[in-house]
Amino acid sequence: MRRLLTLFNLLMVAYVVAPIVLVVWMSFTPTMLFEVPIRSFSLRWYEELFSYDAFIDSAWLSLRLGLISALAATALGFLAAYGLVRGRPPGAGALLGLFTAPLIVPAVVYGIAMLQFTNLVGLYGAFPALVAAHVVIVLPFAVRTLLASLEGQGPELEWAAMSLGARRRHAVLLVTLPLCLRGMVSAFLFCFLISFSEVTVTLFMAGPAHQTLPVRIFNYVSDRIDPTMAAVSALVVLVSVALVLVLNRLGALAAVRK
Amino acid sequence: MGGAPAGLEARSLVKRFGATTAVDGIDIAVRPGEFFTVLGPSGCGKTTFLRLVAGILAPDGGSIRIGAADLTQAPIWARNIGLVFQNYALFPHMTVAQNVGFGLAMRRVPRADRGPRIARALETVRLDGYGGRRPSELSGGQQQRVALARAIVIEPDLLLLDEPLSNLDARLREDMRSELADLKHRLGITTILVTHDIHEAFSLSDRVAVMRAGRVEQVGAPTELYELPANRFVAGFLGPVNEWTGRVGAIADGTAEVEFAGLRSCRVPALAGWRGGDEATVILRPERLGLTAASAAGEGAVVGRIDQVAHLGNLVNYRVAAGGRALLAQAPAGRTGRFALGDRVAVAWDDADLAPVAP
Amino acid sequence: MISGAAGRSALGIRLGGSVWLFLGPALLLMLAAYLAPLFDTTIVSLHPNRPTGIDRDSWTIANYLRLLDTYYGEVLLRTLRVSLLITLFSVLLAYPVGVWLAGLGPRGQAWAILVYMSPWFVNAVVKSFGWTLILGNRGLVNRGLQSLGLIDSPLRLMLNETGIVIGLLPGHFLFVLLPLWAALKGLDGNLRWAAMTLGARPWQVFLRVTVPLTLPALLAGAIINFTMNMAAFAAPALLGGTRTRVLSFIAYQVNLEELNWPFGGALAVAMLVVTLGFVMVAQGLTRGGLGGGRR
Amino acid sequence: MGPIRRSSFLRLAFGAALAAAAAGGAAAQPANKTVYFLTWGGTVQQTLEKEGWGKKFTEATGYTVQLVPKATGPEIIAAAVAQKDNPQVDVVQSDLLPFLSGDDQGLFRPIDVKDIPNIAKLASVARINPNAIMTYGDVMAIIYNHEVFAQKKWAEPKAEWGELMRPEFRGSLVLPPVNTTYGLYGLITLARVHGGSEHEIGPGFDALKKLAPGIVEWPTTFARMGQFLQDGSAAVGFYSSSSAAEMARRGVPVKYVVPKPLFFTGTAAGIMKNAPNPEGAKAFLNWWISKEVMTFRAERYGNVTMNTEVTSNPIPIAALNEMQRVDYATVNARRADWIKVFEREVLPLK
Repeated sequence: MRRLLTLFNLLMVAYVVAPIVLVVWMSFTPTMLFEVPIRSFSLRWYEELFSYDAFIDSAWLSLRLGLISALAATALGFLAAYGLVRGRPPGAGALLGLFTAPLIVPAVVYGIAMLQFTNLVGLYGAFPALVAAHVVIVLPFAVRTLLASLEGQGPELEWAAMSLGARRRHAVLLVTLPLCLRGMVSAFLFCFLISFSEVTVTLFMAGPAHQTLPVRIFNYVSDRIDPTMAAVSALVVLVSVALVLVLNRLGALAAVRK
Repeated sequence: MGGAPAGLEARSLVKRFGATTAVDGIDIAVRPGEFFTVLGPSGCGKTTFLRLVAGILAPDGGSIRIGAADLTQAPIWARNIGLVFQNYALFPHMTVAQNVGFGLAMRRVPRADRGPRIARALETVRLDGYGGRRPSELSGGQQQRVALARAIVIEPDLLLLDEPLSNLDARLREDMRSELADLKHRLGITTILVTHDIHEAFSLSDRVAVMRAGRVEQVGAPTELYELPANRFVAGFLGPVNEWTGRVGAIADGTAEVEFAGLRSCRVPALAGWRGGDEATVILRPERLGLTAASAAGEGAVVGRIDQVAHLGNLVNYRVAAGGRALLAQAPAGRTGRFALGDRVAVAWDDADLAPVAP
Repeated sequence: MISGAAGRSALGIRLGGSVWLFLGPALLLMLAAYLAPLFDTTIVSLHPNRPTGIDRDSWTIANYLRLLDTYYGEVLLRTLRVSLLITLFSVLLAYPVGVWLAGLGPRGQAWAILVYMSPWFVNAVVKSFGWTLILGNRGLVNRGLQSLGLIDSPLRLMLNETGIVIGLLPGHFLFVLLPLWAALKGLDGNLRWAAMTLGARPWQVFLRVTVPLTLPALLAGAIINFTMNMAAFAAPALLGGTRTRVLSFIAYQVNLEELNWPFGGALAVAMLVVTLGFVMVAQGLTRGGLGGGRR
Repeated sequence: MGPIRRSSFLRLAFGAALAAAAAGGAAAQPANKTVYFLTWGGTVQQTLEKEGWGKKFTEATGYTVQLVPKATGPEIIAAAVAQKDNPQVDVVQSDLLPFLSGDDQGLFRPIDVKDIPNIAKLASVARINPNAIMTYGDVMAIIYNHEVFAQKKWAEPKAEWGELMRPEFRGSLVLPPVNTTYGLYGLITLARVHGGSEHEIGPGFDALKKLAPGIVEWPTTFARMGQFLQDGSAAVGFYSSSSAAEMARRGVPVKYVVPKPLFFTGTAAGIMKNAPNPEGAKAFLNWWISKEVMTFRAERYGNVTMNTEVTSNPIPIAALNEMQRVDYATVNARRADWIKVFEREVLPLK
């Protein structure tokens, strides 16, 4: 029985990783065509990629966008999670629902809404609008991760600090925040990862000056297909895997499953 | 700070959570320097009371005074209270010394003065030299003592202990209890202990308040409570008890003759309001019941058969079926005078040990 | 009671009114950059589209009536069909994977879950491209089967709904697997033994104990899975082809190629309503019927 | 609340929230040194970014060009319309047809020889209207995978549009869908081949319906079509001759024929009204239609360029006089209806 399960899972794993492995493999082809299996090994498309400014620019943009939105989302997420856990305001359930709504509401819907709305308020293609959208998209992950870490902490430590004479801000800064550090780092990396690979909303609303890496890849692929995109994808996979490994060490992946 | 110890006066305290009233009009006055325990089963409102005093919760009614100051609306950080939590609530990211020094830092005690005070506090709880450790490197008992040091280093007006020993295993609890008893004498801080453990309460306290369902049932010194419980709840809560209900006969000079079906009649101090013919309840602690072999039954003894024996190490509990009742008796475990299940025994008692209780 | 409420903030231990200082920033962001755009789109969808742009002075429900047209109805049905199929397969596959995972050691679990998570961290465009290398007429599968002599002409594995299902399943499967895995891990092991001492066979234990206890988690995952399927955009575009368009791609076309924002808005609203409607029904089922009494 | 009041309220609320950040973002961008060029990726991207012409532009004028690539003509114009009130691109280039519909919406500003001297060198057909010029164009071609043809022993296609209807091509065809420019031209062409025209489109649809079941896929872009032709999933399609040449250059085993009558697909360019960098835009457009750049496009990509000084055009500009003329106004007016018919009656046929 167990053996059967293991066999099944091996097949399943193969199914799950096959396209990714194939793309990475494809990035080493020396020819312009996609032929599986590749006959020899070459770094030609990586060289091509690094001499291609547009991809590099997009990568920087994605990096910047990811860092800013992850930072903002972590900060907002911490404040919100703190308010929800310690304040238990009326309608806390509805508020949590709102903060995590971007998980349920289809990204296309939000993309359309942002496309139309940024035009309405005259911020179409503005970087801050893009940041705002990315913060909205990643906020659910930050709130959830930090909610878990705050709930795990309990209020006693803060009470202890306050009974020793600390004001709330001191208690939060000196006790709660340091103890949430692991959660903060996880939330940050998580948000970065999501923002870094977000394509749908960005495709709809980002102005011409802001083509993130995934959008650049999407545009590139709709226009031409050569192994350059396999190379850039392989690099993105590499970065993602590295981040995921860090996240895994931090035990943060468990927070997604709720 | 650090002057003469202050007392606590809680007057008609009320705290509701939605529809339930957790604290229902409590009046408690703790004398300066006193070690006062609030005792009660879980859910009786004792922790809520403690949190009201600490300032973690705000009362829905009533007032709290510490010393001369009315602190009912004062924020927690302004109350100068030492608080020891059930789970210690040590800051896991700080060393022991940083934990203990936290309150001093918050009080802006100059850095130079903090060191000696931290050292002194750690010395008081016999943890000198542990300042550089992390809480996670300490045993439960040591963590407990750090929590204590952290609470007393700020020289609080009032020390609040929330079931401080309940997370320790039996032996450690015994040690900590005696240590607390020592500390109590050395520090002289007004202390309120909240617990459900009678031994803890009795071995440490000057006075104890027994709580039930948000109200104080009785306040008094431990022996007073044990010997003269105000009612059946207090009597039963403080330990196993024989509770007999009978009928009042003649009352003379404050002493009533009470008739118990199946037992002999007894002379009991009459409660105010008893009349001839009334139902009366008296209690008798098991250790006051004497057991002898049935053959050696004295006058007034009741003969019965042992139907349950429980050995507790230093004590033996017996249940005797006699006169249609189950009588509980406790005797020291000794080589002699042991009885076995089914033995016929005579049960005797002194009427002076009977305490009348209100229903 | 009034003094209690006032006292609460005075004490400062409860957040009281200052809770809004903490919730405020996130709430403002969600209002300004989430609810407002969604609201605006709803409004836009009620205006007519003119060659010169959106006519904000008149109101109409024509954009919604257009949704009833057979072409869009078909697209909607297809989207629902594909989404439900993926959810169904995900649920079916989740138990064998979840049970196997729960039986591994902690390190093994961490690695295995990482592998199952990997598609989630890879751009949908890239994954879809990988799938075309596998599923295409001259892809790995068809060439493999042909060289084995099992088929003469290539199987059509993409540019249809099959392609969308195959391509979306691995990434979205995760959202069913993770909650189920957590629930399986949280299951009290003694329940198994208890059931077995009472005479249940392993498969009976699975059906009568494991499944009922993990069903709420499974359904919660299935809901997320479904919404993800409904929203998927890049993969259906690349794997479904021009004949097999799904709602999200049509929405893209209408908004970005035809530039008909009012109708695009109506498509968005319809998508939102359908998705949330399904979620609510599913949640009602979970709460009322299956998970009744829990929590 | 009326729509105008509401919109100004929202503008205020949202604008205020992000104003500071927006100001920061704007300041961070290099002021007026960059020309944003909204057009396809593909060969234009290759020219500017990989083949070094972007750098040459900078050397020549001091401006830098930033390409804003979109996949199809309608998407290019859609992107332009989306930023109509607050343009972020300067120069727009797309298929003639969507470009003209964009012009109808008032996207573009007048351009003339005073600002852009090279306009004088363009052929007269290139001066479409005061706001638009044709830069270059392509002739439509039937593209086929010659390896598949050899294998199946099919005759090479003749230079006639009717070849598309050959029965053996069933199951091997890839055609662009009608909602793309090339698909639209395909429809018109098929209508003409069968006795109709853009005014009488019925025969075109009849032909498409006949072809539809034998069509592997309706790829929306040249890249997608190339993929199908490359891996042998399909053998015959049609697209522009320059795309076909590029496909062959990339190693895809395809050849192409240009059927008569010639069907010329023009590429139009113009400058956005209120472009953020109007001077740069003029400089770029002038440079883009210059003899050097256009000669390169003609030689490298087989474009039929409109610059009369270019001598290496694959087809002499004079030949364009015999080309099919399309009534753009009619086509633009009917386009939406045709797409509807296509989506409902042709696409579902398998």
